[in-house]
Amino acid sequence: MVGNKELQNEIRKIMDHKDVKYVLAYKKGTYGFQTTPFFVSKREEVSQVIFSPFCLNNLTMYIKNEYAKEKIGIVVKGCDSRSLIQMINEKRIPRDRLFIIGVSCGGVIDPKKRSKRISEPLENVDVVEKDDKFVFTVNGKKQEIPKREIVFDKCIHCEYPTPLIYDFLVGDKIEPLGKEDYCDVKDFEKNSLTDKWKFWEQQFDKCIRCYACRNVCPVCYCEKCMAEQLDPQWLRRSVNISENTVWHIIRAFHLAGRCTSCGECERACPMDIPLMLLNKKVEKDIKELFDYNAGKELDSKPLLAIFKPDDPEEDIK
Amino acid sequence: MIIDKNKINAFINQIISDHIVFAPVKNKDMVLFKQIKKPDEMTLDYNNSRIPPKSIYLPQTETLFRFSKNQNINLETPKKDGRTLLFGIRPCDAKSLKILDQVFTGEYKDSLYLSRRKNSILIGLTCHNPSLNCFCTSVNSSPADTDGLDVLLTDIGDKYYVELITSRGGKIVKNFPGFKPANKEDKKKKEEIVKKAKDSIKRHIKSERLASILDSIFENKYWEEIARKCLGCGICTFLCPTCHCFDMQDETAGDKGARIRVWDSCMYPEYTMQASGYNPRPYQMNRIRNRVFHKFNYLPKNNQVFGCVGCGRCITECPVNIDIIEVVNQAREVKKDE
Amino acid sequence: MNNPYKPWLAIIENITDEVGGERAIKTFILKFKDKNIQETFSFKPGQCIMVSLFGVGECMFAIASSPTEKEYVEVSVMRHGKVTSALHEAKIGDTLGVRGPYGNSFNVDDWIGKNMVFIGGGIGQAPLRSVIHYIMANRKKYDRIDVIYGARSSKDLCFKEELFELEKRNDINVHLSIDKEEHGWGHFVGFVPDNLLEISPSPENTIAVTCGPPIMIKFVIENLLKLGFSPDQIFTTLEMRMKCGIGKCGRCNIDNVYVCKDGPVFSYEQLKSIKGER
Amino acid sequence: MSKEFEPNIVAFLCNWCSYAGADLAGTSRIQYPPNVKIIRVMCSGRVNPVFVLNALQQGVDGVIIGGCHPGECHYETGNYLARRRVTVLKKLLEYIGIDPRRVQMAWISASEGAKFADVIKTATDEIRNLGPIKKIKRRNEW
Repeated sequence: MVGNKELQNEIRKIMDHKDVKYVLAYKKGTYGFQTTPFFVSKREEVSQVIFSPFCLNNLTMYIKNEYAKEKIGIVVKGCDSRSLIQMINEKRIPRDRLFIIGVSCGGVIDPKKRSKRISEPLENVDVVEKDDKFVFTVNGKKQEIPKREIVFDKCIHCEYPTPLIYDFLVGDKIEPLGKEDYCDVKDFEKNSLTDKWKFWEQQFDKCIRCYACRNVCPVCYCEKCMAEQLDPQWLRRSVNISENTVWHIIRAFHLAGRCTSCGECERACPMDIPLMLLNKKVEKDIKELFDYNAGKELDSKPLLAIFKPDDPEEDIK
Repeated sequence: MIIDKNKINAFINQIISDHIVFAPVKNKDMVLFKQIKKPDEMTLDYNNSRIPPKSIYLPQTETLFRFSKNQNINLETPKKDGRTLLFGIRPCDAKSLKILDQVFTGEYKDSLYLSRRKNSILIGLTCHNPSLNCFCTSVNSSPADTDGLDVLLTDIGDKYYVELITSRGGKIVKNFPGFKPANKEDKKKKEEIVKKAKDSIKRHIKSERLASILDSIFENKYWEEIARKCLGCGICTFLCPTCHCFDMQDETAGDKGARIRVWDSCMYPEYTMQASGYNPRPYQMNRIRNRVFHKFNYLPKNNQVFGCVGCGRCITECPVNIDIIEVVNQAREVKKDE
Repeated sequence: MNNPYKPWLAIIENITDEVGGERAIKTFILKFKDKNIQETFSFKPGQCIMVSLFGVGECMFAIASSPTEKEYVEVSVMRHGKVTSALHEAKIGDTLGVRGPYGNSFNVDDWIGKNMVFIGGGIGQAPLRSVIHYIMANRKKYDRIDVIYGARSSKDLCFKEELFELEKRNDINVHLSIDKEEHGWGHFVGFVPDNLLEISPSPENTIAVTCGPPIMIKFVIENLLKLGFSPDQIFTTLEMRMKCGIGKCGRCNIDNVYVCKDGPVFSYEQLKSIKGER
Repeated sequence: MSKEFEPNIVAFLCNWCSYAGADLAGTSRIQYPPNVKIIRVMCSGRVNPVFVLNALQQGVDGVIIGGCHPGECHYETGNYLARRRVTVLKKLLEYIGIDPRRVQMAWISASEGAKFADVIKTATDEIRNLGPIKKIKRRNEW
């Protein structure tokens, strides 16, 4: 478990550098179990910084819109560090403009799963990690819940609990929590075309096209998104199954070889659309077809801008 | 009046026969207002719907008129819906519809919205178990507010306490034999439940003199601070029961087409972007400030109501914990403009 | 209740090329298909109409013709975005949609007996033209009239012929300008606000109406104040992106006013108290 | 149905090989089904997946993308890049429940008029069997 004091100390060290604009971290949210992104720009604010299993935001999302010349400090979990690698590879931000504080993360708590177990109080809450359990203290009452039952799905299969890139690491290196076996994707693939469509039709029918999935995504940063393009207008603004489906196909496709499975799109979605089931499918395919992993190592080239002459071509006539 | 819980289904069956009935329907972890054909499709065990019922009167996508582009251009207004009934709406959402009514009437009447509203009966359900982020009591409302409703039901155990608010509501109740007069005991029970609900609301906006306080801090850096972590995703506006902004677009296929409107959000940069490329609200700061001012300054000034009913949806669903209660309460502490 | 979003059909009666090039301006004469509507359609100078091209979209334009002209309405359109580009491709005889009139207007009745100064720049002359035509049709009711108008170059002047015609009359004073020196240009060279200072109209019993690019308006107002005009003697128009035109769709608010229905005309006195981005 | 369903097919053909192949099929008077409408693009690599999806939305029953044989692209790598894209897109379509056979890719050189006709013929038969597109087609009911 990451000590807040240690984390705060690292942030203070970063802030000693002259050309640091701010450090992206977490602080306690406005109520209950909430935490919130925190732009630390003054030394006296550092004491508010925390890290806990409630710190679910992928802070690298804020870097995508950052064009400042100064340096930025950022706190990343294992999964978030992959987004950062991807952004550095895509030349969105140079590595040397970043001070990266890695935090080892034993899994973050999924608010949807949590709300079914513990109702959220206004304040007086605490959580600590104890082996493979979380111990919640709510108004003085303690409750233990096994991690696997309450963390995000992505955490159950997390192969990178320790960040892959960092300047400072807070907390000890952690062994992988699980292995990504794509069991959900594989199960879904077994369905007939009709059943697959039936499922996705129901999901996409809910979509209200707020584009939160896009805005929250660290690697969705086109200056003009095709969804907003008016001339030619590929996507109509009307919300119906045809436009919604195309939006989700395009979104998943544009993230092929770029999505690092941080799960923010699915978390942000106000209509509970299982977007990770889509993202994971693409991730699995490109791993199988092209032996490609997004955001794993620096200096890898973008998936769709490279090729091998012997890439698989089973269906081509 | 009262109605036994086991008679509710019969009542719903009766109203389904001559109304299009919308009611809360469970969809996995959320509840949405959907048209129901049978009473057992609905659920009354819910806090509030994810999407506010404004979507019934101001659908996310709506045809304004159709056109055909042969030699002679023809324009045609879409057909009106029939009589509708909304069952199980929460008092906060009913109040929001009254706020929207003010927007869509006035000098130019929006016939599409208003005809839907006019032909719709609202049967409300007292909010006996408000959520953590509910704050209706801060914005001149309460869990059993009757404003905007035709009938209000309150769950008092094995029956509902029934309040008739309008004559329309009275008529629909009169037509069903299951309603019986309430006794003192029922009334007392109802009052207890409402009081308990009110007391369980823990979060509050300090709304006194809010409009003038906001006027004095328009230029403050505070808004930049708030906007910094905003994604600009627009969830708060789409899920807001009083947000009504829309975009208008033409769609065509061959020589036929339509002008449609779709929900839009002031949180998007495109919203105010002019054809020349100039954008009067270029930063998220401008947009988030506009949203807060619209709710707590512009609408109070123009229509003498808050543009907020305290449903808490924007707080609960915000992916980055931008909390309107805190935004407003902290705004009071901010240093005034010169 | 009528559907407020459904326009009336109108025919393009005539098209005049005002300005060429990238930021081309054309003036369209529109006539309603339905005779009754043409006869009953009334508006005040400064008001706007929504013009639709079916399948493309809608745009709000200030009416450029005078309310005294009952046979048609005119709009001048600068090529900018999707709708205006499509409009520039339209031909005489084409059918389009018109709804309105929307917004407030110049209070021409309140100005009876006063001197009028009109200060326009580029396409901003369109709403001013409506007032000028109206006032010329009711010439006796008003005192001295000055029209100060300028554009980037002589090629960019809108309503050129008309202005040259007006110039010849002695019941109106037209002062034209272009930004940069040109061969054969006999009038003022320089920006419109400078031309205003050059002419220095007296604020005594005078109303100043200005419309044009935001930056021009800013300096015109500054100079008017320098000349001794008080804020309630200065009128201008505001611009925002619009969709519905009737105060429902939300986007055109500045502070608590909707430009589409509460504007576009504001006195400088009013503008001073409106905060918010524009 | 009294008449058999005839599919509407759009073929995006690259300027240098496939389009020339189609041209050759025509000048050689090789018969191929009239269901196909050809859109010439400079390279198969120009085909944005959005083109394909938009065609399907507009009610096209199948899309064919024709490029130069691997190693023969006029721009050297365009067809290789297209190959990756189309492969990923087809997998994704199948996962959503849209028959991947509605999107097909073929390598056709300028000299392969007969192959062009053959590709069109097989694809037309295949797509005819799949029936009209329903799943992501725009309804255009206002």
